[in-house]
Amino acid sequence: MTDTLNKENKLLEVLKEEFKLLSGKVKRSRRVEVVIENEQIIPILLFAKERLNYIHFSHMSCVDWIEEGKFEVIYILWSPEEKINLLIKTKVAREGEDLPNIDFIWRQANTYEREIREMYGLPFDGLVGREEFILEDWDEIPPMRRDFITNEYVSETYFEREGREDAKDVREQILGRTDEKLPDFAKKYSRD
Amino acid sequence: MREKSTTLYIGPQHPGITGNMMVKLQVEGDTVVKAETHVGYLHRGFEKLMERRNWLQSFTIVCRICVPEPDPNEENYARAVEEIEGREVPERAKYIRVMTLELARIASYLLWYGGQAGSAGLYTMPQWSVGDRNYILDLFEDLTGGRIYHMYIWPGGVRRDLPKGFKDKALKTMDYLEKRIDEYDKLLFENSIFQKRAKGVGIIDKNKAIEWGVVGAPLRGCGIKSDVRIDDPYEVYDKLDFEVPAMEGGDVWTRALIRRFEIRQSINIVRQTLEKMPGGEFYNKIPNPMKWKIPAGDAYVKTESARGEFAYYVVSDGTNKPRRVHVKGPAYVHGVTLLENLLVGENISDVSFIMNSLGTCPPEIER
Amino acid sequence: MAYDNNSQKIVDYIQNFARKHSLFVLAYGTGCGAIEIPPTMTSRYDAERFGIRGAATPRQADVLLITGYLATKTLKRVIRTYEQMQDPKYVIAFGSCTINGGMYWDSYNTINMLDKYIPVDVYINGCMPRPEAVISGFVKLQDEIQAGRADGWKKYQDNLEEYRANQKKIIKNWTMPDFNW
Amino acid sequence: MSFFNLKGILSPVTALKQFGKKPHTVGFPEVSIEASDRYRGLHFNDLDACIGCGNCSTICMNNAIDMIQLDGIEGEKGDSGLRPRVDNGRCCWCALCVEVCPTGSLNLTKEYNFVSTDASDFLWTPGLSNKDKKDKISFVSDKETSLTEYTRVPMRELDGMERIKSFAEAVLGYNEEEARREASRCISCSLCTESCPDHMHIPEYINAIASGNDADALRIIYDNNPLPEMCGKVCTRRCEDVCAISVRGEAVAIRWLKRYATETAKNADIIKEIVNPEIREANGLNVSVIGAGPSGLTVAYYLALRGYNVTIYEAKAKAGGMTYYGIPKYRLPEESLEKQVGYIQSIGVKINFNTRVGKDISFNEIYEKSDAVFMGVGYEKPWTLGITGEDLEGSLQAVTYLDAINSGKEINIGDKVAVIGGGNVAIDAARVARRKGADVTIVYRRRIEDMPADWEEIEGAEDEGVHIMQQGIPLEIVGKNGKVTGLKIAHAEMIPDPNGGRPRPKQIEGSEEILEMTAVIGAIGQEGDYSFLPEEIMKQLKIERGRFVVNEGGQTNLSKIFAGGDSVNKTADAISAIADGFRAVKAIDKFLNK
Amino acid sequence: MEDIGYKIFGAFLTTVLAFVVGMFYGGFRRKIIARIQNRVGPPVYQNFLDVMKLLSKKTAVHHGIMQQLAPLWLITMSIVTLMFIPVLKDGLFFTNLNFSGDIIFLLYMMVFGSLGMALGAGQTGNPNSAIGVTRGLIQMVGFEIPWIMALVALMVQYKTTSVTGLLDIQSQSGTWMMFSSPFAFIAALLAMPGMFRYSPFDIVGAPAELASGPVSEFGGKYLSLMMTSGSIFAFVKLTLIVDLFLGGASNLIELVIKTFILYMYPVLWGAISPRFRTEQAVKYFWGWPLFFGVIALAFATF
Repeated sequence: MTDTLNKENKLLEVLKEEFKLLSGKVKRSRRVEVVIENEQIIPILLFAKERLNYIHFSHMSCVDWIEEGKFEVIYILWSPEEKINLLIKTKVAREGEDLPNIDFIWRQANTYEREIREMYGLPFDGLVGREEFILEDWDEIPPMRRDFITNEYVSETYFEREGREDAKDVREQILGRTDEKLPDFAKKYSRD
Repeated sequence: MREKSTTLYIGPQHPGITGNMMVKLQVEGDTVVKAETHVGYLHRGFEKLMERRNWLQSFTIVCRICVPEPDPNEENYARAVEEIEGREVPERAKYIRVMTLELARIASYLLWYGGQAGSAGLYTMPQWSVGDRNYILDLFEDLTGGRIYHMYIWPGGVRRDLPKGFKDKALKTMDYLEKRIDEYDKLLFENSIFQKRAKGVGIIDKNKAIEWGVVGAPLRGCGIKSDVRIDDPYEVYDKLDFEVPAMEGGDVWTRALIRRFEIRQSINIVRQTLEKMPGGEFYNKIPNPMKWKIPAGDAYVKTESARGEFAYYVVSDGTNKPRRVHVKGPAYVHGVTLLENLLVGENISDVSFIMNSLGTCPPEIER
Repeated sequence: MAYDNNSQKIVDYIQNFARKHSLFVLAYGTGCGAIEIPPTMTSRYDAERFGIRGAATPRQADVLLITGYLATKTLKRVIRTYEQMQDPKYVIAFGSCTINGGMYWDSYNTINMLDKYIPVDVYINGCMPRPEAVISGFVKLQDEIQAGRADGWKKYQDNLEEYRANQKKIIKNWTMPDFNW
Repeated sequence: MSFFNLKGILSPVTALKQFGKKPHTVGFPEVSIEASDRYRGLHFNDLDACIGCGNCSTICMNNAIDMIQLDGIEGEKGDSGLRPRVDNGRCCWCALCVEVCPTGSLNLTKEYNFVSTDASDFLWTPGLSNKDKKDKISFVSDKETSLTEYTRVPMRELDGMERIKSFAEAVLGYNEEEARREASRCISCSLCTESCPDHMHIPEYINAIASGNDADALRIIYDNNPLPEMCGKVCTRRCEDVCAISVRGEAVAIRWLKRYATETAKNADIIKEIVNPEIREANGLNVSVIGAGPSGLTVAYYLALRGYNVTIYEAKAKAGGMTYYGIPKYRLPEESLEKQVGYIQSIGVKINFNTRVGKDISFNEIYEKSDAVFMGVGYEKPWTLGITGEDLEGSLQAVTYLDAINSGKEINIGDKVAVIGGGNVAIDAARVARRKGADVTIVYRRRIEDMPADWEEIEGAEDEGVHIMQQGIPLEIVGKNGKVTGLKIAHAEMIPDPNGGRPRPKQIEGSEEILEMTAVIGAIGQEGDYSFLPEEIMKQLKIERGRFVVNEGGQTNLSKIFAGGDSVNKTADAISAIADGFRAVKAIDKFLNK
Repeated sequence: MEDIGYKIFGAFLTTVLAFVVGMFYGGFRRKIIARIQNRVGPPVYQNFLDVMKLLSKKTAVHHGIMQQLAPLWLITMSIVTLMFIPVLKDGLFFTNLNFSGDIIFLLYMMVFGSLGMALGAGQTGNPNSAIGVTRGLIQMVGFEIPWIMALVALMVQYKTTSVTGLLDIQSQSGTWMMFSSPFAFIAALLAMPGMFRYSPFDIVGAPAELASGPVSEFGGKYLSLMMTSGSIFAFVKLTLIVDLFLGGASNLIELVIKTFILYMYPVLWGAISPRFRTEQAVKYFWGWPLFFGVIALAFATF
């Protein structure tokens, strides 16, 4: 397989030479992943677009790693010539930090950034555009953050049709019949 | 004509809108001077919901992201999960998947025929093509048990094998459709009024198209041969014989021609898959779904849907639930930045027309 | 209203007969169930033979189809649309989502019970309902109209306060004009 | 654009010929298309086949399925008595509930028309509300397509011929990967827990194993079973009989999983470190336990945890009772038991070995100095066959034989041995004799499928070359010079029981034959030996059919005396003994802390 | 006195006839298009039900007096126009009020209704209505020019400004005007679909573009009046063309056959055509129809 990953490895080398990558790997054919500090986002995107001809901005995504207190933002580029998807990942603190706006490089990035700003509350420096993109009159914490618990919000906001209160849990039903107690530490392994 | 600028809302309740969205237009006379896409009317928070559902439960929800053509979603999701987990898919399943995808493409194009002609006021076309689309849906029903939401392609393969007599029925339907598409051609593509309407409208600049994020038929309609099926082959597309068209023009008419060509190609691919389909297993069984964990990792997978490149970015943190599933439909770019830019300078008669030719599908913008 | 008068009965019968056989459906695809509306309306299932046809604007429409889940943003528009429609008007709710939230029961952006916000005359079950089921739903609505039971619009007038309270609970920025009859 | 596009005007006109065609519109409602054979319509549940495992309810991400009590459906072992009710206001017809239904009772039908003006109609019970729709079933899940894994991960064993060479443990146990895989088959329905006499927290510990947390599994297991490794190896596992998966496939290997979890702790110290039990402050109450069998050890362990001062009096040199002396070492190695007993001792239980009550110490002495006495004395005394020739040399009882072998003594049985009986003890004796080099035949009155022994044991015995003679009735042990030389048997035929019970063997006239044997081992049961009890206690204690009469807490009619194990229950297996012990613990605790 | 009685009764009968025929034509149109579209279609009396239902609806829209008057205006104009068209060549009831110069009057009246509608729609404040009205006026300018040219050609050629006059000429000569002045007929025929506003000239109501254009804000009783007026007006237009070019009709059956055949022409064209854009429609009308109009005029003059 190593022979067939030539162009992918070459791309990785070029990027390694040019930038201080935190890490980088060839995920599989046509997928190369690099991780980079967020100060270098604009340089690497410009480099990829202007010099390496990664002119198609495929995707931009955000993952909430709440345990680390970080958002991971992923920029995915595509080269129509090399036919490689380049995934550029960077991490940014959940609170207090922001990312540079890149919609001057690709105008459609504006849409992604607006969505991430709205759904994660991650600000982009210099982003222009309507604040409300998908939601309307939203005054909770941004919904895609993992600390937003959607079912709790739902149970206090919306109605639930009555008539289902008589539902029984199989485990409890059987426990009740056997007159046995489940220790607390075991409960997390019961099915929910 | 009045030169005063009027604000015109196309949608959300509007017969001309594709789905449930809104385009806010600034109009001078009949000409659009500014367009703004407003979405969020269909936002269900799929990606949030998937955080709460395990890997298999999420499989039933992804197809709901795009109604006209749910299968690319299922296929993408399944393939992403398989890629992270390293699960093998039997060859037969791959063929069945390709067949399903192509049937879905045909169904979607038939719906597009209706939408494109309907937005131009030719109401006979939707009656025909959407009516004939039911025959594809019948095939889906036989195959998957559902007309619209198939929930058929799942991680590890497909859910059920082909039913008895499916091949004959499918081939017969394909023959019928091919005949019908000739009739559609006469009604729609040879129609001088349609040609007048479609030519020179909604032109995408070829030089900027890739950079603007245009994908799928609109990009091929700019003369750029780009198709995930050949650029980043998945399933068994590399073993099938089909052509990807590319035509210069960039207007609604070229896009329509591309689709007209592709629907025939799809019929051809369906026939090929039915012929070449190997025997054997159709499903590499997953473990008990409630306890099925996927090792940590991420995958970016793409499918060529009828509207263009459909991509999934899936992240697993090693638990039985996805960390993040990010869906990018072609309409995400087509429906917002591209549409907003394309509409400027067009006649308001063509707003819905252009929207249909781009395949704007709001549920995949807001998910 | 008192229906002791025979002539009133006849008038009602004729009215209901006409209402029953002429249902203008507002072209508003509020949710994913809208994908089965084109097949229902087109040649294979041809809803027009039951007198069902599309209407472009709420003023002309009799039937509002809530095709599945309603995002809160759409709910606002749906209420506005519903109030713009002329009495008598009917609401047909599609799919599980309108009954008890369906598969989006835990989504922060979709309502769960449609009948808390606008009155519903007929529910069609399914996710999504097949065209046959949709037609059955219409037929059921026709029966209800003939029997004079499809009176959701009256319920809305009578219980406006309650509906309003529920609606305002979801729609934080209430900028709509008040309902005038 | 041409100046005058004639084709463009005329081509569409061809569309008008459609006017003459018959419309393809589907009639309504007279002619409606039948939904496809796989259509996912409304649910149908076969209420009789359903066991109420609730797996459908668990998989449903829409919370559409509730388990509810229905009139006329009572719970029993292997059936929770609950049945699914579907909220069609939630259902999305994904049919995952069908795919995971272990019994295949839940299906979808071709019915899809469900229209109502009342939203509350959509809460309905499949199978009850649509009783007549059974023939409309369309979307089903057979064993191939079901997401339930019906085949268990095979247990690696020594080869049969290899096994008989030594007393090495025959079953090798799961490795980690196998255990995770097997544990992940479990659907956590918890039907098994009711069937387990001890009501162990089976789904919880299996889930812990499946999620890779063996330590938690061990803690959960130790919550109500102090001898889990023993159970993991030799339990009669009624749990597996009622496993939801066993309806259509092989039950989850609950026993092997327990064994896996317990074997992760290599010695008593590690067990203590993992389980890390909370030992309450000593409360100054003394409890004496007679017999260090499973029930006795259970009582001792849990009472010790609760701060009691517990002393066990054991007549033999090793703890474990029947599990030590009655079970051959290839099934339950000595080290395993010692590890578990060592752990029990390590938390403060005192065991006086080689102290036979009634001989080395009087019952009254114990009775006087204790606040409560627990008797887990078991069934020591074997039943004899009751046929002539039993006094011959070479005619012995299985329990005696096993006891001797397990105590390290040798008994000469020659090279042709007949074992009479069909229970586990018989198989054990046969397999031990096989390991001692004898050619063994098991003689059983009924057919193999009627044998009460575990099928795995029977298979194992067959693998090892034990012959099983079914429908053979022993008539007489034939001997010469005071030694056994043969066994006279008669063949039998099975006649159905007119009362509906299991078929009974009936001797075929004239089918008698004499099998040449050097030894005959009887294994038809045991009884208790209560000679250690003083007479006045014997008089007062209620004993029926050789068993102590106790209340649900194991308390006899003498309030200070509790009893459990084989001498109380009828099931006569280790797990029941542990269950008795566990119940007695609670009762003693309550009794002494009024 | 008797004469007046006949006239009034005749006017009433004509209105009823126009209404019934127009409605049934609408029903047939829906049915025929449905069959072309491979489906069954609604019953032919569907339009009656629609109107009845709309009448039974409550109306709670108030945008202003003009909006409420517009439908009335529309139906009044339709009936007034109808009154001046001889439905049958001769006979007791259906000859109606005609006078010399009534063609010019008719040309005027036919535009008048739309203007009232335009005012009413303009008042609703709905931008779709406003744009629809604009489009309607532009389109009207489009088709009126060839149409007027065709009529002027007739008037010039036969030196009469009365429909009755033209009818008389046709029955005297025994040839229909469509043969005797073919260019005028072609011009009128090409312009006619514009009057019916079926595809490809449904740019006023164009659902996919303007919701339903001017009628966006009209529902219930207003809409029923509009539908009624539309039906009557369709009958008016058909009868007028039959009178002008197809030699009129001497009995009702002949009338129905002629008008129905004529009616099929815009209907069928509509079934297979997408919609023009506004400027394309105008371009169309000012192309071949205008060309034939000019020829007809030249033909008539010289």
